[in-house]
Amino acid sequence: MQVTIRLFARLRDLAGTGELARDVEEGATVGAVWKTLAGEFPALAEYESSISTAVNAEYSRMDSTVSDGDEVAFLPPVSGG
Amino acid sequence: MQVTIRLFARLRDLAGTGELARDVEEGATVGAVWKTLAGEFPALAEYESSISTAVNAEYSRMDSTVSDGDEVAFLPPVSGG
Amino acid sequence: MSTTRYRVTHDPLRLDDLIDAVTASPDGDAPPGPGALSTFVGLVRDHNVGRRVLRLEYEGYEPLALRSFELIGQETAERWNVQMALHHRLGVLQIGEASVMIAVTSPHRADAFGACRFVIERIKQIVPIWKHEFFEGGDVWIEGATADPDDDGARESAYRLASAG
Amino acid sequence: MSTTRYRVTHDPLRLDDLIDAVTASPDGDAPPGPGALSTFVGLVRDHNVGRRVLRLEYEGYEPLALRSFELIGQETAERWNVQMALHHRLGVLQIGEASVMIAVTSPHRADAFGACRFVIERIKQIVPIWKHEFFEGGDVWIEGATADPDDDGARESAYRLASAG
Repeated sequence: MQVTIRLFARLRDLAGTGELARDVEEGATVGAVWKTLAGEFPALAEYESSISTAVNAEYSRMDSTVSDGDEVAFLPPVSGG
Repeated sequence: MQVTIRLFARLRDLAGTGELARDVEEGATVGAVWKTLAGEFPALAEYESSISTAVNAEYSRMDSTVSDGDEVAFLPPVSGG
Repeated sequence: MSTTRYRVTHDPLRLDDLIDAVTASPDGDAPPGPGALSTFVGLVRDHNVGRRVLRLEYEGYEPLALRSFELIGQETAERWNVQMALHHRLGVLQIGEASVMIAVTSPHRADAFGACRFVIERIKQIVPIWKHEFFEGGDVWIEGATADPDDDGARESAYRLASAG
Repeated sequence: MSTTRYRVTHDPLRLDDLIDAVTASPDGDAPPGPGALSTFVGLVRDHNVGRRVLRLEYEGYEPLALRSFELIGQETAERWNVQMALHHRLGVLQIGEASVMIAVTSPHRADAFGACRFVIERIKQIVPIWKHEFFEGGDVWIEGATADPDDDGARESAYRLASAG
């Protein structure tokens, strides 16, 4: 199945893109999507302990499972305001 | 010597005027001006413990002395804001 | 652009006038710009202690009110790194109209919030302005605090209320 | 008259839009009117940790930012009797421009101040928006808090900062 991955701020800069489509296994978790991504862009690895994640624009956990067509977002520490 | 007395809010209502000229003795204190006033308008007496006073638009004390031509103001508890 | 910091007026208040006063460079110099703006507006409420309020009439001793604003400005500057503006309206005010406006800028938000809260507390303690409340069935002069700018306890109480973060 | 409570936009922010949103009667009904309005505005500073800042670029995950605003609104309503509006700007901002505006009305000033402070603290904790700082000599993404709306400790810390008076 396929998910859309969204990256923001410095994560977007490091990957060189803010949106990617990737195939993941049925029943994959958000964490598994991250592992795929970090394998492809090793520079992202330093963010593993500080990112937040969202599925379909709702905050999620690394162990949340994703479904076909989901939008999975990885968010570096925020700095709004 | 003569002073101008200014009264505000309910003090003004009780005295029926916001401004009076009164003769007081040389070297009179703000407190003496108040006694004169309270003698003339007994309804003011209830305010003796809660008023503030000012001379020439600067806060003063009851024992401050006044001079000829001074403006002496008596202020009930404030409620601005 | 109006940049009057302290004002007592019978005209309607405009928040933009206060914001202009605290964001304009005070002396044409260019100090580090503010990062935070905190404002407070007091509005005429339609109810007070169970009474249906029809309107308020504000009376003030204008020259002493302006001096009190300056004193509050000094007290604020002793505690916080801020720029402050304070306008108070007098006369007849209808429900929903603004009676007082405060604007404070600072490099940091904690200072802006703290100073703004301090100013409104201090206004209610020492500024010679009085509310005459006209409600359904009567009217009453509202009397709050005996004004005494030298009352250290009152000033400390205002500083305490302002010192959250 | 604009009465949008929560907004993420590339357009300049206008404080009057937020004030309209929190002073308009939510349902045409006439609840007791507010007596207090507290606002907060975040402004782009010309300096940051010793660097001369040239401009900021704000990026956001818009749908999640709006949901975070709604969550903050719920958390605010659980603690205080207030109406709240919150607008955040995205895109290129010059020095002195407003990045965020908050407006809170309440019958009482302590609630208005407290809730307003809570909202800005909570924005910095959980709203998916990022500052890209362009300074003299380079640029850097500012990274603050790891966003986690379920972190009770962070939320309690924001409530504590807001609970002065």
